[in-house]
Amino acid sequence: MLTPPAALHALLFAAGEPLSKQEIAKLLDIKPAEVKTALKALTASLEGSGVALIETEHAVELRTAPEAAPLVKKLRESELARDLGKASLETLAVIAYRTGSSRSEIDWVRGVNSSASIRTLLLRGLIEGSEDPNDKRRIRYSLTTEAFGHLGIKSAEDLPRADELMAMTQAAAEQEAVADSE
Amino acid sequence: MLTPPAALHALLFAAGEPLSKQEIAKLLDIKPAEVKTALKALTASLEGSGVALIETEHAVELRTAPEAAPLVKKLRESELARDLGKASLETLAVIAYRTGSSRSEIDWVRGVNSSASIRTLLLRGLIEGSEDPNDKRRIRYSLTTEAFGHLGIKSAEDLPRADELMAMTQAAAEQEAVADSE
Amino acid sequence: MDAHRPRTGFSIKTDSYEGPFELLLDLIEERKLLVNDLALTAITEEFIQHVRSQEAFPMEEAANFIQVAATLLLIKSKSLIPDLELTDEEDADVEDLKRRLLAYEKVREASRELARIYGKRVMVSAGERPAEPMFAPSRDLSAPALAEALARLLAAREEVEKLPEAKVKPMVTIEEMMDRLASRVQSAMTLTFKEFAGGTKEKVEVIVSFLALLELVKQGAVAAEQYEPHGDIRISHTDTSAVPKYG
Repeated sequence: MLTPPAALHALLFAAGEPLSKQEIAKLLDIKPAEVKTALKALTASLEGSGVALIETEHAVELRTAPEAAPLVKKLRESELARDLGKASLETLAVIAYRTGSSRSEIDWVRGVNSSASIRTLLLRGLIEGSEDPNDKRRIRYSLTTEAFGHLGIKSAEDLPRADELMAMTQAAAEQEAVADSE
Repeated sequence: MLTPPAALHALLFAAGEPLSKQEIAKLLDIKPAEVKTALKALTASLEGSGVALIETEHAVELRTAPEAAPLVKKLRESELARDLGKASLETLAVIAYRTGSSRSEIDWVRGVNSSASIRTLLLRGLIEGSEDPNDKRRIRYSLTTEAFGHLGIKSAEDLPRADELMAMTQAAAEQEAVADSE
Repeated sequence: MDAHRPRTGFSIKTDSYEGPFELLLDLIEERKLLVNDLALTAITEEFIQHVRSQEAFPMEEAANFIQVAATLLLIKSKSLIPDLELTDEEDADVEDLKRRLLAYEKVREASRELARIYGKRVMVSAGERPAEPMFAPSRDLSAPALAEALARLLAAREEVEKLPEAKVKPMVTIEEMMDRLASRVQSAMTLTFKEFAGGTKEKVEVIVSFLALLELVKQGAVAAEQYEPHGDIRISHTDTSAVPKYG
């Protein structure tokens, strides 16, 4: 069994955003006074750990410790500066030649899970997602105007071997719909 | 100043995804041996904290501790693991207990073509493939941090009956290598 | 399925087997036996019944099952006819099957262990913090690089999809062999195994023939006799009033 501060730690880590103290009390099924004690204990145990608890009047959040700021900056810079690599390049290509592809369609065409690549491409401003009007849980991806600019083209039709590769990608993605409905 | 384990903690927390040990060494500007020491220290300091380190051969990721699963479920319902079929579980088991298995090795021990199972596991992000440095046409598979997360274990050593079953599958693979070279 | 095996009392869900090892191990475990020659001999018949009952096997799977059936037959015939000499290749097949089965037994144990823990205590990654996207292209990003990445990916897909077709080759079924053997026995009354299997070059076919023969012997439809250790096997109709005995 987890101690209350450990449970709180796990909860905040998984949430990734500020949680209200009220919510915490409800999720951990403890009293507000106990939340206070747990917060105090967690703050103490995170001392010098590289990660810290940020507490406002009503909410709490986990963040990297202020001392880690230069390191986090270095991480972000390295994330943005490195080559896209095979996985992200493939993912971007599928989206470029088939605008509006969903994650499961990209996965299907590539044969591997593409979540990490999609994340990278979003972070680097090369693609953007929008809700499928027919299915709100499904996100459809397309290239950003900046990405088109970098590629030196105005639209997807200007991509090399556009007709041929678009048709092939379309055919491959359609198989996903079939496989999915089976 | 942050200690190496604290810096590592901050880095992994900020990344929010698996980082390769190589990347960690570069970002922290330390040697691989020092990465190893820092990982060990961080694992120890996270003991009982609600958050744990998942370590594969090449990558590391921070995740909620297995004990926190019932609590996290309340927060992130969607993360519930979809069940794996018998064939996929067997394939996952071969790769788990003998990391770096190739498709022909998996086929050899299962007595059936495993490509469909491998594809399922790749699509779910539970395994990843990498080229065999000695034979570029051969892909070797290993578990991802996602797979360890779903199994609720921190590393391959925590696999059930790890020593016994790893020894057995290792012996099997050697037999296969002999059969393969004949 | 039970109707096919009234004597055994085992009920096996035949359509749920993806591969031959799974079926083999289930048959062995139901009898509480260990993986060895004795166990394999004991389950040969039922294994073969299973293969025979599967009309609609995908070809590649059928090949896997028939290959194993053939090796089981080798083990069984060796136990029935101790003088039977196996070729080096056949010996290797027998050893290989046993090794693989022992390895698969462990893999199955391992997969059951994983099934026990999979999804029970999921460790989740850090909650997604929506980061502010910052436009950051890379040196390896260009329109030709995209086209090339996609073309390579699609080509690799096509190759994978074509693969199973190429592997498929026509394979005799055990039923076909049984019919052929039965009719030839009835017309010729006596023939040797070499005559019967002669003309078929595929090893699997020869062995399937042998399997069919053993089945007929067991059912009492034919008699098989071998007069010297390495001699040929004589097959004759069991209706002794119609057929004079040789010897």
